[in-house]
Amino acid sequence: MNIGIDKKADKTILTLQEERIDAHNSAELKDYLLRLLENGAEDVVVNLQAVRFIDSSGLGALLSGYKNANLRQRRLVLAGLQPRVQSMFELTRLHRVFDIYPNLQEVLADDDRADSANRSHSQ
Amino acid sequence: MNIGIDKKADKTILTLQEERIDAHNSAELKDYLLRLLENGAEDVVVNLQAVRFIDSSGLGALLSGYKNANLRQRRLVLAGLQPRVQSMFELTRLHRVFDIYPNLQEVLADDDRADSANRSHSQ
Amino acid sequence: MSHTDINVDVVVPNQTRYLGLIGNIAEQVAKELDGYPGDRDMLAYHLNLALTEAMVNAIEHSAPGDEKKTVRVCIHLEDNNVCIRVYDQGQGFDLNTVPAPNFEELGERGRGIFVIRNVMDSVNYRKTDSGNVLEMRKRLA
Amino acid sequence: MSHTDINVDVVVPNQTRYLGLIGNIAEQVAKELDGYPGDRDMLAYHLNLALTEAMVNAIEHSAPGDEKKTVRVCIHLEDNNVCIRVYDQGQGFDLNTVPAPNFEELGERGRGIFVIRNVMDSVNYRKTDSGNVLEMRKRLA
Ligand SMILES: Nc1ncnc2c1ncn2[C@@H]1O[C@H](COP(=O)(O)OP(=O)(O)O)[C@@H](O)[C@H]1O
Ligand SMILES: Nc1ncnc2c1ncn2[C@@H]1O[C@H](COP(=O)(O)OP(=O)(O)O)[C@@H](O)[C@H]1O
Repeated sequence: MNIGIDKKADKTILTLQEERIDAHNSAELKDYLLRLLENGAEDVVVNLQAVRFIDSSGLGALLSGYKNANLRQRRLVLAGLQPRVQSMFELTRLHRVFDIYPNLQEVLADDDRADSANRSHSQ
Repeated sequence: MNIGIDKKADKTILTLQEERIDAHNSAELKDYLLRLLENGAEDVVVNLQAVRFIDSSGLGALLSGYKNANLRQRRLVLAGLQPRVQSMFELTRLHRVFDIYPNLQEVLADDDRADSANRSHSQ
Repeated sequence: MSHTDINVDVVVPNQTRYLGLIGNIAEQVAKELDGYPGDRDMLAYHLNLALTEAMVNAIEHSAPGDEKKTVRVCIHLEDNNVCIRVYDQGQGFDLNTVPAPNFEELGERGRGIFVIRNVMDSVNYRKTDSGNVLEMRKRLA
Repeated sequence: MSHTDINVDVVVPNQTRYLGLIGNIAEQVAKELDGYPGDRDMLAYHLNLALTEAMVNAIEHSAPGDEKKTVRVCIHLEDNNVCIRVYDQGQGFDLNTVPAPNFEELGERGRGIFVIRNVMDSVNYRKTDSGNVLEMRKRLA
């Protein structure tokens, strides 16, 4: 499985460079996420922009990463879902579970807003 | 069949907006070329840049246009062949028959060269 | 035989690496539906999805690890109907006792049949001479 | 059964509008050849091409205009071999008497069989119980 990894601010950004996330590569994705969190990664953003297709085992792999991040008081959020991929999250109600951002810019912008909210709070 | 038509200098440029030229649309291409030449078109450039696949009936349609242009003392040239399409012309030796340009720019540049050659000749 | 009548029958080794091939073939078939009134891209996704989910189950429940085993998939498209069949050589199961997923519990599995039921109009599972078959139908008009 | 062993069997109405579907399916199958040492993109094109040329002939010589007629195409891929079969319900012909094209004459037709012979390793045509079949093979290693 082809995964690009990048650090921005206090986040690890994973870009899945696969057209399909299905039972052929979802176990690998799940393991990758768990190892990343084990090795003390910060908050994780999974960029799904290149993904045209996801099946229920792909959702399961992301859910596994999400639960593991929560256990460690970290966040795992999603960005860049194509409409067909988004529809899978809605069908399985998982869009209520994950924080889903339209794209990476929005994740980072949201962060800035949260930061400045924190700052004005601490004043 | 989706064909873009454009005039540049003294040429009619046809851009075939189809991934495949095969027996399903080659008769239409052939008719289109014949009608164009009948209606007094100038030299014709067929831009094949979007074409990923051509079969022997597609070659036949282009050849029909080529022969008809010759009868009328006009030129029909090809531009922008993808490698797989180019290989079909080589296999059937038709690369020796057609004038084939890498892209539209080259067709028009060639024209300029011919023009300036003509000018220096007439001086 | 009606105007559109396409039959595709594919046999591959029972390995997940062929999921993409089967899914892509389904999407190619969906592209032929010139007259389809709905969102053709979404239809293509749904056929791809139903096939993928069913094929994963067939691989898991057939004979794990046995490289000699195969999975057979059929796609039959008519003007107003598509029927997809996925065969398995396993013990079989009772489709009607598969529970809907519990949306409050974040389990990692158990959404396959639910997804299939949602994107197709009817689903049934039965024994045949050539193994068990999950048969999924969708009306197109 | 070897590691890669894929069988695809497709039946479509005998209309040229399905050439693209059949060709695309062949290209999808070619993509599965992970271990192919040559240019995989060119191999995909060659299978697409051989199938297209053969299917056009099958459509032309079967029963022109009869919408009820179908064309059947099989693609069988093994580790080191691909075999493509295209069936027709026509009168048949003698493959060995088809002349090579005359490269000096700019005829618009008569290049189909030549193209097939060039991109595949062996070609034969014979009668079977299910009609005539043009069988084309290519070694992959
Ligand atoms: N082809 C099959 N053969 C045997 N059992 C099956 C088959 N397909 C599905 N099942 C059963 O149905 C259950 C639900 O399947 P599914 O909704 O796809 O979720 P999952 O496979 O993730 O558990 C499976 O756990 C299995 O017990
Ligand atoms: N399936 C077929 N049934 C009958 N005749 C065929 C078939 N395929 C090819 N032929 C014969 O072989 C000839 C050469 O075919 P081909 O090289 O494809 O060129 P074209 O079809 O352009 O004439 C055809 O003209 C036809 O007579």
